Amino acid sequence: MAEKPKLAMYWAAACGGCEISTLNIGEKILVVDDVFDLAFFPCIADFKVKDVQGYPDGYIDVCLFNGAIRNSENEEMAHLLRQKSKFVVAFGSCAYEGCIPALSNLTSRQATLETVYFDNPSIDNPEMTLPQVKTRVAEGELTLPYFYQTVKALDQVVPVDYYIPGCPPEPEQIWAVLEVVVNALLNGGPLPPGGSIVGAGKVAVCEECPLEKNVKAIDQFYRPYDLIPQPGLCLLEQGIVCMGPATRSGCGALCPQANMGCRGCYGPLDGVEDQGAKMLSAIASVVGVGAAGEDEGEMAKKLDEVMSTLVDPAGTFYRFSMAHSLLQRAKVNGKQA
Amino acid sequence: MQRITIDPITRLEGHGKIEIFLDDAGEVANAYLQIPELRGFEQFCVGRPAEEMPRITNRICGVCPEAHHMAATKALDALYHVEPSSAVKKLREFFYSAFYVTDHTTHFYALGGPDFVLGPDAPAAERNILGVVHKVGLEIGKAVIDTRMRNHHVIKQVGGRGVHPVAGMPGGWSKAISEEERQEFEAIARKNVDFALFSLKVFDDIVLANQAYVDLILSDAFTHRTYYMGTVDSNNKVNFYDGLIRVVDPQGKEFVKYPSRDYAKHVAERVEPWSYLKFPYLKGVGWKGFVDGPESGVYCATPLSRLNASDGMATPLAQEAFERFYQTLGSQQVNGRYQPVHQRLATHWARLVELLYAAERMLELVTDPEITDPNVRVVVKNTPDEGVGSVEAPRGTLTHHYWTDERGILTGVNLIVGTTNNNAPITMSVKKAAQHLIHNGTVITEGLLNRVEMAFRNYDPCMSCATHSLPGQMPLEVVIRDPDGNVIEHLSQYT
Amino acid sequence: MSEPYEPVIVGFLCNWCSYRAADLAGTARIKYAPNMRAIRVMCSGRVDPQFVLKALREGADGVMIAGCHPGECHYVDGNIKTLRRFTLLKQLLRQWGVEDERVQLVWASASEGNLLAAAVDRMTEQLRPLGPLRWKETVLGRNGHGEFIPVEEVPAVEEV
Amino acid sequence: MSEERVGVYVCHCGTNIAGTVDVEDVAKWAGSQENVICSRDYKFMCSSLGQELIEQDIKEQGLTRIVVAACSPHMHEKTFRGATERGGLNPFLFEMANIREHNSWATNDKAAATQKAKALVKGAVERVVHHTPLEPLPVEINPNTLVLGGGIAGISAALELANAGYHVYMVEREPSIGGHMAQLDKTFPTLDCSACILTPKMVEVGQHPNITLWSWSEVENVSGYIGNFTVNVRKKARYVNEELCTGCGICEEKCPRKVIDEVFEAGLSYRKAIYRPFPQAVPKYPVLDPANCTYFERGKCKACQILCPTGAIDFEQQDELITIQVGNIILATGYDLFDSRRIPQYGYGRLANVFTGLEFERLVNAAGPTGGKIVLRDGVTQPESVAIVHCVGSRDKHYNEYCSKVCCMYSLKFAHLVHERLPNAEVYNFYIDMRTPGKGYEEFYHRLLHEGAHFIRGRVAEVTDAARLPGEEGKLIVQAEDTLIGKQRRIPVDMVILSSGIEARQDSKEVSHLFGMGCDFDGFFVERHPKLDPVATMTEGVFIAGACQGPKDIPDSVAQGAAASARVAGLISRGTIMMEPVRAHIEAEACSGCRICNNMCPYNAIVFHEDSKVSEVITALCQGCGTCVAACPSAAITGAHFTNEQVLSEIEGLLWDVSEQLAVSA
Repeated sequence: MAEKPKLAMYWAAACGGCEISTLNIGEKILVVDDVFDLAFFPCIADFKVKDVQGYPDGYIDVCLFNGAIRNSENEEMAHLLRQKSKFVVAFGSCAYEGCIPALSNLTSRQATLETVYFDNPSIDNPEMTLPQVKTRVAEGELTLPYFYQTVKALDQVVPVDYYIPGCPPEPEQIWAVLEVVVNALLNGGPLPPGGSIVGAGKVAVCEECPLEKNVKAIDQFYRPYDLIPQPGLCLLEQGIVCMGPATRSGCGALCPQANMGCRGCYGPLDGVEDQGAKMLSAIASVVGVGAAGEDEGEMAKKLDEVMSTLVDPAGTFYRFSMAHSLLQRAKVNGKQA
Repeated sequence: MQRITIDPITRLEGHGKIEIFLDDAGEVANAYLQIPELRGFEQFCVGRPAEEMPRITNRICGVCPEAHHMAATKALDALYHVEPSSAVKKLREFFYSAFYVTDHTTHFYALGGPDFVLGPDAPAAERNILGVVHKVGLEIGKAVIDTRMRNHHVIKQVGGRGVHPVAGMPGGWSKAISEEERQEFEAIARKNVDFALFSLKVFDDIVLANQAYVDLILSDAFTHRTYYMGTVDSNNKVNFYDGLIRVVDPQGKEFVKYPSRDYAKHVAERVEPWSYLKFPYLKGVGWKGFVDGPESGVYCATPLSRLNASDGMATPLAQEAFERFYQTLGSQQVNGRYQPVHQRLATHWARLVELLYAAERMLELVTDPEITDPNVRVVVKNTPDEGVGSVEAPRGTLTHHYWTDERGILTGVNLIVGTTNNNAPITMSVKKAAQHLIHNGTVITEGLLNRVEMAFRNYDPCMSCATHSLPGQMPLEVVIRDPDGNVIEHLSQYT
Repeated sequence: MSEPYEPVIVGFLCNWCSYRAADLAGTARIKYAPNMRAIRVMCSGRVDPQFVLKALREGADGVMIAGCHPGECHYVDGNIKTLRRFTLLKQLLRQWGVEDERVQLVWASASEGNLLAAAVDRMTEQLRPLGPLRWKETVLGRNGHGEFIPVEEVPAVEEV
Repeated sequence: MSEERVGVYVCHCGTNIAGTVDVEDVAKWAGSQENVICSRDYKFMCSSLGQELIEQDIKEQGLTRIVVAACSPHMHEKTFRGATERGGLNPFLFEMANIREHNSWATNDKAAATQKAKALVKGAVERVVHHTPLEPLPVEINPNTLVLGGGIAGISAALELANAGYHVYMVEREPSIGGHMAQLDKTFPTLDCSACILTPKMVEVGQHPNITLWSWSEVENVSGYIGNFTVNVRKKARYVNEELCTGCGICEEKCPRKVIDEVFEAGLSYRKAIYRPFPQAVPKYPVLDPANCTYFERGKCKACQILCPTGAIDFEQQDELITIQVGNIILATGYDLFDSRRIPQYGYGRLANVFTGLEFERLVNAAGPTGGKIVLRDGVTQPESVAIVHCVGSRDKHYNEYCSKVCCMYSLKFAHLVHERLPNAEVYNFYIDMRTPGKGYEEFYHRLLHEGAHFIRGRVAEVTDAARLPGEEGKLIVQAEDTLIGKQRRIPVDMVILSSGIEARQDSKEVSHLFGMGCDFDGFFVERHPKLDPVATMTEGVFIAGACQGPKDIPDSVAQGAAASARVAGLISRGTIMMEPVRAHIEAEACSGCRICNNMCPYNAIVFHEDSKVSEVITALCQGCGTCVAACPSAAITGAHFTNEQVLSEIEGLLWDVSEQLAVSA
């Protein structure tokens, strides 16, 4: 029979949720196994880096790359797989925009190492030992990858052809994309334009969210445990932060339906440069404080109070998009969060 | 000096690299387990609102996000000084049991199982979940997939999402379940019990019926006499969700039993420059290096450990399986408690005993009238300060420790995750296996290397958890270098 | 960095008040620091926080948003929305490690050319001691994406 | 790299720019920039020759985008858009860099100015390549007009339009039109009788075939936009059938219930429960006030109904809701008088013989409660001395900082009337400054000086009845520092008149929001431009006239009324108008219906469609501020001519040199 297209799936700094979600397409995984020759798919088949290094350039048809670029090994693998693959897909929020690991961009490499290896109640490290990229032990030398200061998204180290957002991408969406790919590779079906985001909607999560939405005027922000939200009503207008309005649909609005605000894992919409800034603008705009003619000082004071009830704007608005945000990382000196 | 590099180890969840050094005589001089990944949650969570931790720390591991979600949620209970209602506790434990069913199923059939079902010497290309399916039959393969799917369905319904749940809140749970859901879940729980019993039978038929395997399990190559840790309920029975942490010594005598908030009094972590993963040990015994025995603070926290640390299982069928487990492996009872089983490969069996317990527990809870109580969410007004929460993750005791300011903004975070507990024992197991199996002139074969890996794999180490790297399996690769580091032989498994 | 350091400020001026104020400052030949480069928007309410972050990323040392005084907005209360966003944006920028002086909100009516000029002078002087921001270079590191240090380049080798 | 071919033109503006900016260098440098096809510097770009340069280059070099670096766009943007259009391009494919007001005039540092000029030019170039052709929006103008308020300003506006042949709906809150002017006795400085000059105008309004007059009515809601407003009017129940009522007044005469008339008679006299505020009221129909009507209270009486010859009394009458379509709106809602009680030391409300200006107007009015006799509260005693206190509630940080403009003149008028009616009475004017600008005003002031009125320059500290000196007993003592002689003075008088100032209507804020326009701190409506466009507002199609825009006397109010109607008439006669296409637009496919934007628009231009669950911008309502564009979290809203792409590119351009340094040092 004709040679099957080659599929690879690799993870960098990730949690494995992408693999689990992929496995959650259920028996369809057998279809994938059927259609593709697995060129590198540590999740369900045994290949090794050496094999990949041996492949001719572009040998792999589709490489699903998940995980952020956290250390030198991640980056080296990204370069290798880019070189060997026709299509590289940033799979999941980490590869797409940094995801949770990129919250690390609010702090520094040094602060992280100090916290993990020096000061916590269970540590026993009198010699103040830190992991080293090279360590000479009695029998020889041991090496480790270099831990970066800044977490990067995949397309910040290599060109990326497609993006599949989500933390993790929902199984239905993964399958939908795989179907398109299969159809393209086997029947010459159409592929989406290069650089586009696949396996997601074109509108914000609110469109998928069944909760009732009204004109908003937020008097203060509430933490999830501050109140029991009124059922069936938009969480945001009840003062519970929800990233839905600034987040791409595709997940089915699962979190709001579990009475928890969206955190934006499907990333920004087309035409948005910075998801966090956009949500910040939207949410601040509908704070019902201040009106023409009010005393300026009073207004500023009240606004400060209300806005400060929204704790941790950076960690909330950029929960998943930090690495891809305009500023990308915080300006930090020494140990500070 | 020769050097064998196993990078990365296959069918382990997360990055890992084994370095084996041979002396000039070709004997194993030393072995190192290296973890190349770090993500630094302890630092970047500082500054976040505490209540977000169940939704942030579950990203430590996509394989067991439920464990981190639950440990974080319990840490919030403590942090905000709020005792969940019994309905909430039951709902959480039900959710958590469903997770155990999927996770143990996945490991036994996809990760650990192949070594036994197909045998350590079977071609590696077959030695995976698909191979298992072919060997034991497609309908069983389907049953495995079904079990994962139906329990993931429960997780999604109760936890809000399929992977990375969102429902955990201080003192509560963000949504209740309806009677319709309960009925559906009850049916699922019943199926789970049948499936667990069936899996134990598979183990009987394929492993215990095969003397070669039994010998392998009992062989000294896979034996370590360490301390064992596990969470137990008020009757010293195994519990995954809540209870006291109990440690027994290599003779099975209770060494200490403490509430998780005291973890730092009993456990300390060492740092080695050649791994990003720390090495915990028992403070009360002290660190004596990578050695076992009562003098060494090295302890182990796995399904086997939990059984060793407990007086039994809290559900009837699981208790039967528990008895049979110890009797079959020749453990004697000393004042009412079975002596610990030290053969690491027995962990796979222990895991099935736990699978049965999880399934039975699920059924108990889903038939409890309280389970559909609509009032699972509470308004919290208390001022937060510090809180510790722990659960038994499938791969060991998982502890989250938070400090906040009075607004509930995190000022400190400490995490000791399941696999980390086993960092030292794994290293020792690998070294010991290597020492038994690799001798001067031994031609390293794939099966042999796989046995080295099995020493590792039985811990079901999840390096996603431990290092916040990624899970999955990658091929075993062996490089033999002369003392100058030149490659004199390059073997690899699946060529 | 080129010495002496001259801060570069990007200004977003509303068409009706502050842009005209800047016009007036010029017409009145009021001399002030040439460090601000103005962008005209119809209303300060058009200033998308993305614009501010973009300016900082592209190398601005500071950003000034200027609009009509509250109550005098030509679009009734567009500037109130600006104030709301600005208030939250400040809290965000602190977390990003951006000093308060670097992003400022100024009210200047069409007749207050002197006030606007003074604000530019003041801000310029406030920025000098902070030194250049020049985000890509000082924060993101070279190639704008944080450092990539190959293992070979890392000197530290611990002897055990 | 974009396809666009950009032409850059750097203006010397004589030496205005070239004196500080090295324009040749800027032009030369600009020529080397991406997309720039031709770059020139020229003495005066705004000259016809300068503009022809642009037109030629467009034709000969096939330019597709134009950048002119010169003065402020507020000066010459229209000019160069014109040139761009004549060259055959859409006028919006042009962008201006302000290197004069914002640069050459603002610094002497040539190097810095030249560097900044380059940055501004680069910003304009980066921006202009993203410009898109825009077409002005044609809007049909409905020829009907709403005039809100039937005071003298509203009356003059309504009559101008009606006489020009256009239909007017006049809505008045009170039972009759006429406003404050109807309450006045004489008008300064000519002293003609207010009623005599006003009444004919009121009657004309009442009878005009082109005017629909609804008094005792209020506007409840306004929607739509210039040319196409929909207005909901509530016609409050009068309990009088206007079809049948002849205005004979028998009902009023026979009504047994007397009520103090707080409104028209300023509390000095009574009215009936069914009443017309004054005999010349227009419309002539009375209004029944149920709160004080015996029938409504106790269910019996009905005197008016029984005795009405035409059976016009209708106790069952309900409010009527009317919806009208108009193309333009003129607001002439007038003013409120400052409440003198707010200044307790002046004693109004506490000391019987302290009067407000309005009370005095009624006192001296022949049609007023005393038939024009000036008497104290006892109704008989004639004062022998009268003090007139100026600037009550005006020019005072504690109340209103502004000058109410009319008080000096009406105080002089009062002084004159006292002299006229009580030749022997002494009149003391306490003033801060005498302000008498206006035709014949200063002369009137001199006339009073000759009449022997006393003028004391100083703000009154207090008015008291506590006698300290002989001759003060039983008098009101007015204490003030005479700043001309620099000493405290205590003047005992019989009567004190407080010349209270003018304030915006209590509800002016609600009204301004109802019509989607601004009002200032003091509550007066904000004009589009204080000098050049005083009767228009930022809301197209909504105009303002009279004291609702700021304190005014009668001639100014009349003039503004006429001016507003002239603006409206101009729009009507054009039939359709073109509007600037700087507008927001919501991409329906991209809108998730989150409704964040729904309350962003001060002009209520954003509507939410419940059925399709998306929001939409009503283009003609949108004023192009872009606040909703910035607020939209999913970039579903774009602001024409100020798109994210355009602004973000401009930012990059502005910072070209900073990035260059980076490139070098990296």
